[in-house]
Amino acid sequence: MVGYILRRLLLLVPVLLGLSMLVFAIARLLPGDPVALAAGPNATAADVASVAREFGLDQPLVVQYWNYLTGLFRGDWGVSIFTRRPVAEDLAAYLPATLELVLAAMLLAIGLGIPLGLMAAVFRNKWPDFLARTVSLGAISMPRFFLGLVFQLLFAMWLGWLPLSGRFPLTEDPPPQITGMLTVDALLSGQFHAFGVALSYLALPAIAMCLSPLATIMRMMRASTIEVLQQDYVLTERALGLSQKLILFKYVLKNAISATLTVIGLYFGWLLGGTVLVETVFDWPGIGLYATQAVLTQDFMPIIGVTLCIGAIFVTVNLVVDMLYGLLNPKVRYQ
Amino acid sequence: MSSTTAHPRLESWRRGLYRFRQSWVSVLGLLIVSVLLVLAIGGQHLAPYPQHIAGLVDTSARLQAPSTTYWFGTNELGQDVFSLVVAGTRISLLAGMAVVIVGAAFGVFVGAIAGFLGGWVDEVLMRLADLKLTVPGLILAMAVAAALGPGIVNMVFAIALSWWPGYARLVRGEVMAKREETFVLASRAMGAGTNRLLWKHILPNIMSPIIVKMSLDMGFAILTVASLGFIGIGVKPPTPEWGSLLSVARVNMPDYWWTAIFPGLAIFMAVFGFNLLGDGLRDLLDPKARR
Amino acid sequence: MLTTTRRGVMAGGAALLAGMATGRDAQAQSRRILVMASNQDIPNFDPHVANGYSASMALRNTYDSLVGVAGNPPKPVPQLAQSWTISDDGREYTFKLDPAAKFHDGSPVNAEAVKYSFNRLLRLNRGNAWMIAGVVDQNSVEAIDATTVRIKLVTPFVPFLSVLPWVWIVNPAQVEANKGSDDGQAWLRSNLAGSGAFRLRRAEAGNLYEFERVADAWRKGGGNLTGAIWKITRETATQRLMVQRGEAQIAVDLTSEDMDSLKGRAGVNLVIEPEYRTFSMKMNTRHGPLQDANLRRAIACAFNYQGMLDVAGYAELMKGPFPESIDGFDKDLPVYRTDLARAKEYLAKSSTPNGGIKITVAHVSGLEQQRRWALVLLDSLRALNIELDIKPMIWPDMVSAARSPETTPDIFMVYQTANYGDPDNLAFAGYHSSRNGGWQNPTYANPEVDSLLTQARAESDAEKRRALYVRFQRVLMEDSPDIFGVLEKRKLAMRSNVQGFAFTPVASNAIDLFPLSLG
Amino acid sequence: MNPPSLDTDTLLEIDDLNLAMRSFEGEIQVLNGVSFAVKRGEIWGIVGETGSGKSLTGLTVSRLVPTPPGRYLRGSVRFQGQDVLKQSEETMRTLRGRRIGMIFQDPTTNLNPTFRIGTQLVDVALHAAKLDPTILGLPAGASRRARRAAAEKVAIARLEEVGIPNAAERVNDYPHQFSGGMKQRVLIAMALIGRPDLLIADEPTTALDVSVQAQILRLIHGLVEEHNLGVLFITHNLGVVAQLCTHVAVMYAGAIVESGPVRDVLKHPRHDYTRGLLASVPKPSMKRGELRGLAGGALAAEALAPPPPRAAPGGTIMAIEHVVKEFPGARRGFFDRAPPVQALRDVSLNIRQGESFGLVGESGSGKTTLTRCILQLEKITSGRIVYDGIDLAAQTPQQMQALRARIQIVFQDPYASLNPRMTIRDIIAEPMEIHHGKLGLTPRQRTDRAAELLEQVGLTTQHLNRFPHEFSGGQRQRIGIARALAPKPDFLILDEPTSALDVSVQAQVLNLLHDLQSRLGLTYFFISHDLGVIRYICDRVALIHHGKLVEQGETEDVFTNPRSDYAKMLLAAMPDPDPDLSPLRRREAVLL
Repeated sequence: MVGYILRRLLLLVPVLLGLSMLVFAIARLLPGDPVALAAGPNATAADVASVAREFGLDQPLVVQYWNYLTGLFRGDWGVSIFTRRPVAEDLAAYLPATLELVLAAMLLAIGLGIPLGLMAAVFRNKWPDFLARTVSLGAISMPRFFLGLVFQLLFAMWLGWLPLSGRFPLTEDPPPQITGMLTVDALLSGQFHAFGVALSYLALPAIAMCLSPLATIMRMMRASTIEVLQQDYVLTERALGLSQKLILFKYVLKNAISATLTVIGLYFGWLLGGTVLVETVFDWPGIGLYATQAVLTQDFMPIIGVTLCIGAIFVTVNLVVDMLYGLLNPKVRYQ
Repeated sequence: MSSTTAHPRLESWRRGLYRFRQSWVSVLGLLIVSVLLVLAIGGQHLAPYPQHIAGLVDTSARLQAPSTTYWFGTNELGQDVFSLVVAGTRISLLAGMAVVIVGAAFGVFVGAIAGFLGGWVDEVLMRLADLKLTVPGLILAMAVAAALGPGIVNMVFAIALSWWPGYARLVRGEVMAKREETFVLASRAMGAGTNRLLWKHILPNIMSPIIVKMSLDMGFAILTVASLGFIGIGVKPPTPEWGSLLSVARVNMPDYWWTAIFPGLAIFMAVFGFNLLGDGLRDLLDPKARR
Repeated sequence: MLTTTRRGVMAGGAALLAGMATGRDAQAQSRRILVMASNQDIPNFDPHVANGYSASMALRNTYDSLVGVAGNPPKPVPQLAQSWTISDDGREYTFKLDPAAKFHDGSPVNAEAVKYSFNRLLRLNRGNAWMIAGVVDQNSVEAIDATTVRIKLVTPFVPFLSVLPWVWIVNPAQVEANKGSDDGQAWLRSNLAGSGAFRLRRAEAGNLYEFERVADAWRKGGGNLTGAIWKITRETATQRLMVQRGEAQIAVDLTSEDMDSLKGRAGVNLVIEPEYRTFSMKMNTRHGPLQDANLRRAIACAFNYQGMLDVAGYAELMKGPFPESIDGFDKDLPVYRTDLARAKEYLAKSSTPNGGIKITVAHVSGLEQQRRWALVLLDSLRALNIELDIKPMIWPDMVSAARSPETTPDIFMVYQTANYGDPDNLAFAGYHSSRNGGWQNPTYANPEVDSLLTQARAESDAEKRRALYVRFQRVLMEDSPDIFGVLEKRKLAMRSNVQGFAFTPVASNAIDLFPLSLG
Repeated sequence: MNPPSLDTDTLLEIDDLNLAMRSFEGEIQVLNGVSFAVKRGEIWGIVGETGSGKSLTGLTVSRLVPTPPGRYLRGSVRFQGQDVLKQSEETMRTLRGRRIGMIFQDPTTNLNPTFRIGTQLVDVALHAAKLDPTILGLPAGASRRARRAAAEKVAIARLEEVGIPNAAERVNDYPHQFSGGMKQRVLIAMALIGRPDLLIADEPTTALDVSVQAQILRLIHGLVEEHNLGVLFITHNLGVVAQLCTHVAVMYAGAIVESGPVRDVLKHPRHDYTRGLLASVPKPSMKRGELRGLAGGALAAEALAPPPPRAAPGGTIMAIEHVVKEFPGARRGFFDRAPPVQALRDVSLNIRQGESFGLVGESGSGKTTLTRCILQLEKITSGRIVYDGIDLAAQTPQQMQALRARIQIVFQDPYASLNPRMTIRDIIAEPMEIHHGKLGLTPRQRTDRAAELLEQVGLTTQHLNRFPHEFSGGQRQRIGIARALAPKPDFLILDEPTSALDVSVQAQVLNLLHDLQSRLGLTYFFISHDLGVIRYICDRVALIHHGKLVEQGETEDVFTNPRSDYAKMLLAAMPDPDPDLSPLRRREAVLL
């Protein structure tokens, strides 16, 4: 297992390197002239050239990439041409919000999706199954941005149960920054009131965001549970009198979850890259909005930074998933 | 128990059809998709105000609530929302289909090569696909679409760019599994070449999962198209694309809700319909979902 | 660093923690914090680099300038300068600084600081430098004594006082201490070295910026605000809902529809005022079919102005390049209005008498009004049998497209905001050929216009100057390089407990917090 | 059938059991008046071919047939007097595992792969102990911990009983760390942990090699003697029944056609089907062509006109000389690999023109690797394979292509070896297309030849445009043979061509092969693990074990006078359908 982890960690290096190269190439080969924009509305051609020089954009692409790469090792993610802020600083500001949102959504999705999928499989082709499947398909089909809008209208405007947008009451001070995730920080510093408040802000966007992974996890869980239920060993377990509960929650669950695990890993990355839709609606100051802003101004350093950052998280999460998979599957573990 | 390999094809088709009919949700999906197809094909003729689709503005009748004259009300330019939504069907369906087809075609090509040839070709192609999977798709699509400028073709290209690795992975796995099947071995033993093995023996036998994935992806592709439209990087005006319609209309919420709700519902219905259908098709075609 | 600022807050927060449970309500009572909802982030606080209205808001409240701007029509008002004199030839300005003025660190705002700031702005040549570029140079600003500053203009520039509110004075000692290799840009980006009534308390990039009143600020009086929050709210609908719910006191980016839906709601006041923000569609006079002036005139006559006004909501049609309230506006200017017969006449005289061509229009993607107007234009042009290809472009692409006539679209939509209430501001940037290749005037060039504008710039005699501008407007109308669009009114929504707000048609969305109170 | 008696020893009485199954084709009756009774100490063999309903009968006893789609129409299944069809699920659970133990066919799929076998055994033990605390030997109300510890002890004891060495350590292993035979032992231990009265074994040895099968049979036999169990042993293998069972019930199409003590039924079958079934099993005494198949549940008519006598074998056509095949070892670390696996170790054999050469070996012995090497689908590591004087490995791809037409293969699995998307015509014509150069046939001629071939293998031209799924296993195997014959080969590799078929169908296919060989003068390289089949069809035979040839020679010679230990062991392990030849019974006789 340790060897396996080490090998996977070593493999991260070429993957991230390749990723950085790919992203750098894509971002830099796109047409558009962010330099002119950065130089300001009244800049002359000479001004533009000086800005390009300032950012090293007059150098060959390979040199630029090399500079970027070596910078990365020093923790320098480059500087936004547009705002002239270091990308690393921006990421540190935006990423925790997105992570909080994605983690909350994933927790919800996993926490609900797995039992629901199990239930649907057990009641296969009966009404709980049909209901769960139809609703889950509905949830997948619902555009998240549309759902967000409807949620805002319903829960914030008409019912007034939850805040409309943002992360925390504006005029109150947030809990001290530790991780940047407000709910976590509130708990860590023991501010339970602040935790509740932060949670109330988190609720709507997290729910809007969790539906799609929830439905996918549920369906995946249902499918894999059905498959496991049809395995010979389940018949043997039943034939030897083990209770339905024990079979389902011990023997079937472990096997079924390992198949669902991969989906969870993939979805995590997918959500990270797709938060922009929900962030827009709920004014959640996350990486998605940052990326969109960067895309719209073709500010490539932030684009590269965000993509690389999400890619790295994605790869890491999948590494963790693979390890969990190994933990659940002795065959993998002992290879 | 021992006869799971014995599913003859016709029998499984019949069995699948039986299942498909059994599940009313699949039939519902088929129904929705049929309606969408009708709208996509005959939309221009079915829309009550075809001139609005072409760009006629009637600022004196702007933002009217739904009525018998304007079933879904009018938008900020006085255009009939119903006509726009109907016209949007074709765009969304076409774009969704194009994304899926382009993505699938490229993915199948890459996956087939990787799976069949194996070795370093496989390694290189699959690492590339993995790499592609780690790049957040929506952000990439946004970046590419924004850079190429608006337009359906550009958008389809931008989205399809992040679509192929899924197919490549699927096809590779299937090809590798099928490559070891006895009937392929039989053909190899007879001396069949790569082309014959791939085109006659392997690909026809892996079409089912590809078709299933394509039908399941349709909904997601439509959703992605709409998402790009929503962010504001999509088709060119005055093309009535649902995501852009919704994007434009969100500022009108909640007072002029009809401008947003109806395009939103249209997206939902289309995606829902294709998802239901895809689910049904999977029961029909996917050997893994059988039994 | 902002993060250090936040650390400080953290420490304070920890200290407050004990009394938190009971003190929360009381604390909210004693704090009068105004929340502004805006969709623009404040990425940079360097007063000589940052631009955009959000930065203007931040800087005008945390820094001071020699003179401020107030009233409607806007007038220069004393700020750091208690008084000023102008030489007869209009080239020498002498400012008397307020001796009480001091920076946040307690050091006085003296003439040296003014000189340092002007020179830094010119040196960096970013941000608002363009406003004084060519008017003032490194040697222009002179510190006569600690509280007297003399500025000698390089060329006569009548609207000089109008640009001064946007030249902020930094604390040289602090900048020099953090100079680095980039003239303190890295440090000033996220640190303040000003003398304004407010200072930054909390900064969360992309989310919010909280300002707090400087306890012992030198400027006395003003409103009762203890602090203010600039909340970045990207959706205008959300901004509106926030005001409606009382979560924000001021929303600055509302649409006409938003205003309509807020109208008559209890507790909300609406400010709908004309402003110096013009919208026009610039035609490519150097490349493509619109080089033909007759075709340009035909289009100007075919355009559905009423439709444009309808979708614009709170706006008025422009009657030439200038807003009516700007000095120099020609009341008798014959403007183009929708007249199909006349449009067809012009078309007949053009090289494509029957239309049948396709032209392109570019607008900034995401700017909803521009999109609507593009659609109105598309509909209008169909009457001339001209097809319109609408290209939503992201702003960097627009800017780079404007570089050369070949890449400039046939029609180019553009908003122009006057930073000061002087005709020069709009005319020079928008029509002088030296600005060709820039987005404010990608292609239009006419030697006569150039000479008129250059003369007017230097003409200190108001009457003569007015005549020059009238002449300019006539020539321009004849050339018809633009479809003159609308002047959108400034639309602000405000909770009724906001007191002390007086509208000024210059940068009115960069709220000046000093006079405001919360009731 | 005798009326069920209420004997105290009677464990199970099934009376007029009728079961229907619903499917997309409608409801089909799958059990049709099944009746029999099992007493303690009896081993009942339920024998029948695919789809005869034997497994469903076994599942019904524990009421594990899902309803729906199943539906009991009539009848009763009394276990120790209680009708299990009328019991609640709760009551059924008190029977399962405790009173009725079950084991199933495939040991690799019947153990949960993600749990240690100890965990699985302990859970079964704890369940059984809830019903009978004496199983753990603990007083009632013992702590959870004590119960667990005791359950583990019991599990280890049971594993030892079924012959798992080192049981105390191996409880911590996962299923994949056991061999197939060991897994089946674990499963038997699991089934026995609750000390059941009745053991239902559903084809427990079908997936195992003969030698392992013999061990498992011996184990079950011993357990019956020791614990006085009743056993329901479901199998398709008459040999196994003859070896192990005291009683037998022969099932056909959901009904028992004949039942009774095993000697009575097997020695003096009364029903046609039983007779047919027995006649389908190749026996040492049979001459080639004497085997008779079954048709429609009755004995088939006499074989077709006897084929012309075979020509005497000629000279060597295929020489395999010192062939070694190594596979790279599994990756162990970043750079590290396990040592290579030797699949074939210095294999040499000669096959003569026109003969049938048999190759016998158990799973993993290297038989399949050898065929792949001959077909040049795998490169050999060293040695030579010489066909008709030509070294195959030295051929250019073009030359090899021409040779491929002459060497053809028929695969084991008739379901997997035909492309489901191609018509029979296309399947048979494919080798003709590939070897167009050699055969030079127009498409029309190819179709004609395909039709001709189909008739040759006993199908008709009407079948040309159908798809494989429309055919039964036996028919498909015929199609596979027709395809192999299409390019007019002279060397045919038959890779277990009948092992996936029911015995009656196997007989037909064997007859066909014999017939074809005589007519076409083919050389057969016949691979099988079934010694009976090999003995029936092969002139000469080679035994392969762990990639090494352990014995080769004339078939009769090897079978009657085996020299190697391995051959002796295999022959001893092969279950003979004659109950009098059962080694288990011999022992039984001695014990008595």
